[in-house]
Amino acid sequence: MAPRLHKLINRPEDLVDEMLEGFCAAYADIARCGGDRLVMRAQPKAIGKVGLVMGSGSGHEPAMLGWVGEGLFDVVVAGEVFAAPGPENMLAGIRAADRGGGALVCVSHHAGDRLNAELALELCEIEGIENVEMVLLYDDISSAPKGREAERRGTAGLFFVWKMLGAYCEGDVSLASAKALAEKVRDNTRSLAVSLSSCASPVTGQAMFEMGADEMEIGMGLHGEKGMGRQKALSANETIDLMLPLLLEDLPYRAGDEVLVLLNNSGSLTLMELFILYRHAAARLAEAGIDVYRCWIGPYATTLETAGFALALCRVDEQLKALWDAPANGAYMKQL
Amino acid sequence: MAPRLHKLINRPEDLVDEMLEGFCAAYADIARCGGDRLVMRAQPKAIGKVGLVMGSGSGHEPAMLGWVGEGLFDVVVAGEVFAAPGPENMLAGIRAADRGGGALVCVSHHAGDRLNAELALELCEIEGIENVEMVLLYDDISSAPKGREAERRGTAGLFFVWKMLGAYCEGDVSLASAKALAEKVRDNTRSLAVSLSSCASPVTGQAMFEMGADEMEIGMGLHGEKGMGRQKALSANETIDLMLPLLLEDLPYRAGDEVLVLLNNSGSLTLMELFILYRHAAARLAEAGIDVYRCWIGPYATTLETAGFALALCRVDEQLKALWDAPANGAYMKQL
Amino acid sequence: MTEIGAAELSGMIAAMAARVGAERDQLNRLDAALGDGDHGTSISTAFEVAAADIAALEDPDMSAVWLATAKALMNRMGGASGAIFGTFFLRGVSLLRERDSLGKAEMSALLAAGLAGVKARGKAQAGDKTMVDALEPALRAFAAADDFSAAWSAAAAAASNGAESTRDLAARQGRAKYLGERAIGHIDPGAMTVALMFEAIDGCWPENRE
Amino acid sequence: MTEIGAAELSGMIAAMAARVGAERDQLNRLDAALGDGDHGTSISTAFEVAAADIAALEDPDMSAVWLATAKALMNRMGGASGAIFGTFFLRGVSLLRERDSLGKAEMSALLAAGLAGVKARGKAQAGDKTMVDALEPALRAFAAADDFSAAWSAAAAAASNGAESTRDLAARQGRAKYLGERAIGHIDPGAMTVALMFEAIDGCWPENRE
Ligand SMILES: Nc1ncnc2c1ncn2[C@@H]1O[C@H](COP(=O)(O)OP(=O)(O)O)[C@@H](O)[C@H]1O
Ligand SMILES: Nc1ncnc2c1ncn2[C@@H]1O[C@H](COP(=O)(O)OP(=O)(O)O)[C@@H](O)[C@H]1O
Ligand SMILES: [Mg+2]
Ligand SMILES: [Mg+2]
Ligand SMILES: [Mg+2]
Ligand SMILES: [Mg+2]
Repeated sequence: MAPRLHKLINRPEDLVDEMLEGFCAAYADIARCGGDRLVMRAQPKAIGKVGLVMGSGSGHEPAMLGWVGEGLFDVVVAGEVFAAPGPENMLAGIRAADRGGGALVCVSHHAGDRLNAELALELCEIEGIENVEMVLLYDDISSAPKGREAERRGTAGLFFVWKMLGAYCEGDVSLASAKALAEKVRDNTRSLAVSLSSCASPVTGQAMFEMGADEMEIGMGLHGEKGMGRQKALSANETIDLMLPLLLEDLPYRAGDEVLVLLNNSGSLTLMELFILYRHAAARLAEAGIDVYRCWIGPYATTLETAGFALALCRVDEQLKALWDAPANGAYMKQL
Repeated sequence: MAPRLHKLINRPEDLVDEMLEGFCAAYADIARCGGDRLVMRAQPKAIGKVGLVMGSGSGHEPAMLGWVGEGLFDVVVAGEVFAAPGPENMLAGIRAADRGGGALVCVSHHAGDRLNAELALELCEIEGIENVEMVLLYDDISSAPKGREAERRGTAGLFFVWKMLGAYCEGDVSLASAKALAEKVRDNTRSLAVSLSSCASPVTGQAMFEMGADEMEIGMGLHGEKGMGRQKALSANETIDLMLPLLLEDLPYRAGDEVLVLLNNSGSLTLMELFILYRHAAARLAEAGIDVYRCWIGPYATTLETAGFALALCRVDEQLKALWDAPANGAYMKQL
Repeated sequence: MTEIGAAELSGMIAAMAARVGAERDQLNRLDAALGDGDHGTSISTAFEVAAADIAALEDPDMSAVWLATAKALMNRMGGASGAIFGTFFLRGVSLLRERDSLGKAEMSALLAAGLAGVKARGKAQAGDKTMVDALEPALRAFAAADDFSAAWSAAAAAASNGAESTRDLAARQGRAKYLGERAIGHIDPGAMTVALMFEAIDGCWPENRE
Repeated sequence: MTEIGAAELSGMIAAMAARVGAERDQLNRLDAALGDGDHGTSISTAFEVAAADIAALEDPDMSAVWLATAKALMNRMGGASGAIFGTFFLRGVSLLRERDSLGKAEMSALLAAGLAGVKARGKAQAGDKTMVDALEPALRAFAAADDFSAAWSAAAAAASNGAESTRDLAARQGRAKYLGERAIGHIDPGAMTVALMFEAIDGCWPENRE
């Protein structure tokens, strides 16, 4: 099954800038373009609070643009399609996020994102910018075995970190405790994705990878990277029965645990399919004695128009539940 | 470009019921399954208010399930994929929606939807249920020429009616004035859709229609029905320059008007493309002296995984702006 | 027989269900040429449900028989065609209220109310290549005949001719209207169903049974 | 020449930019075999920006030259490789602060700081089929030589041999690591770039120019 090659864009070299312009024009009450490919809150946070900044390759929309706003991120720095932004843009993002309480640079673990963030931190040192910390985020159980969690990739499950860390940093907290909170959410989160199709680069107009019509990739990364392997495509219930046990045993999640659930649409899965998948996941979680506190189903971190989804779990305690339920007002993440 | 034939479902004959179960399990605080394929508010509206009910074929998710909730619809009745629910289920929906203030049956104009709603109203008469009205909603300028608006199809632009009518019926209003409000919003709304790909039926596993890799259908209906015609696929700016003038001259929208804008994703367009499309639409509207009051960009009424989008405009006055900004809490439509 | 009661009405529905069920595959084939190939399955399933629902009613009056049929067609066929076939019966329900039997003239009025409902509902006229092309001539023939026996036979023949006449038409309603000239050469499945319905009544009418 | 000043450093960057730019298509071809085919375009564009940015500086000191190069590589190449090449220069910036010139030993230390940064950043070791396979032997050869002139020539030769040696390796870092054994038979483009960088300096060193 070939992905759609024709994209509704103009010149490929303009697409990131035009996308940011369109986004900021649409949601001017929430976010504004800050130059250097920065998207920042329309109303900055109060002086003295910890600022949150994250770089993100493009092609994952609404991530991360949709997460800028009250109760969420302060600044997002956009890169080219599937490529981390460079360190100078990251540095500009750090400056913009720092409201005097320091800045926490959140990194979704991939070589490019990590290296460029590290470089940005070295630039901070060279330029005498203090009170900047970096936190490495990862969740994808298919990218490294249990025991080597720090080698894993960051994927859709970071959703939980973004929301709760955003809520946390609305309070009067220290940079160190913000970093610790991010690590706490990360360490309670696990994700696994499957895909049924490839996607096509809007830059080159070519398919990103090859996939047969009746195949399923288990453990896809957020850019279509390989995971655990290919197999014949399964039914909805079979797919959940393959994925959920792997997630449950990895942390492990146990009877009595309370969890948040995310079913993230990679792009072109239908919501109908996601509801059918959720139905079975909810039933299996109930059988395992695991309580679903809340769930989210939709396109939160996409891989262009890939047909696939990620299932992510986050174990929560009273602190995390309160952070989850705190208000948020991003263009694509609203909590009343 | 062939659509994806493998769907993550179980038995095709179970898919609507499983979808509803999954949806209601996921959003139990907002909606619950009421039997007869009804989805209704978890907390019903106060006694005496006008109830809103709508039937909807499946395959358009999050429409209409995601629009059940406070400030929105009271009851949605689901049909099979792309097929209106039958009159008995509609009758059950009307009964459930009526809280003593009567019920308004909203119909997105298609033969099946209209006929089944009319039949449900006849059943109401036979069964002595009074105070039920029906309103026919349409917006798609490609399906009948100007002057024959009442023959047009209902498509994604009904989004505006759903939201504002929902807000209106939270107040102490009469059934007649609710119907008049729905007509007012409808008569200020115009939509036009384009698509780049077909979609595949999850029931038969076959493509719904054929489409070439470099083609574009102008004026697609919400089930992939034909519109104004096929042509070579255009760039983002060219596409807007083709669509927007047709919309503007149809009402017509004039300099000084204030409008709401919807860019509805038919399924598998990327948000990146939609932001790029919005950028140009916003610029052209500004040139025409038309003021964008608010806009929404995302998948609100899909055609399974079709790659395409609808551009819809709604002219607003002070009353409609206030209704737009009123709070809403559906699973897929939140207004803070 | 000059008067029809609830038992006869029930028998008529059962006969239609059997006849349409026997021709299910043929009706599907006709719909495959002009539409989505499901007409035989949908209409026969719906008639089966109607017959079963009527059989389950305790001592039903005439309007209950007609209402059960209307509901089964409307709710089990789905889409526009379920609404149209269902309307044919639904529009008769109020005429049957409080009655124990019907004479031929009243039967004629009952059928006419159904046809008027169908045309009002679906907006199809004779010549649009729909079930109306069988129904309308059947009712004219029924009304013109002197007694029930002659009327059912004349109606069945007229419906069958009407169905046959759709072969040469392009469609102006239903799914087939998108086919344009390509619809010519195929009988409309809904019209064929109407022919089968009248054939079934005629075939089980006491004086007409061979 | 026994001391290098800011002008010489600037000249070295300009020479690298020219050399890498001349081999852009060859580097793209090498990357097409092992990666995504963009290495020549990315590295040559970034070096061009570096040379232009340096030329635009008013009376730059040595650290400014190195910092401008680091920034151009980091920000214009993008992804992991931009970070790695940029780091090579970035790590030298503080060593160059407050200095007017460098002797050979200090130059050796400057290069060694860069290599250490590259290895710390990218986690690649010799034999992983990356630019490290050219850089590490070049620095060893540079350190072992007696004076600048001999050191640049020895480094250029060692880098070239190092790049050549990657042909027989399977990759353990970068995009090529997903190719497994299929990477064998192709020179690593990043290693080739390092060889071109040293060749460029050697070729413009006063005593070594033919
Ligand atoms: N507007 C209409 N008025 C009268 N009859 C109609 C109309 N639209 C469709 N029909 C009848 O319905 C038949 C098709 O029925 P069926 O296949 O069950 O429905 P669908 O087209 O929804 O699959 C047609 O052959 C035609 O006789
Ligand atoms: N972890 C690493 N350590 C050292 N060098 C690396 C590493 N990863 C990649 N490289 C170098 O980068 C080169 C590829 O550069 P380039 O094509 O510009 O980047 P990309 O792979 O992002 O397209 C490789 O040939 C290799 O020499
Ligand atoms: Mg059919
Ligand atoms: Mg059908
Ligand atoms: Mg490359
Ligand atoms: Mg590259």
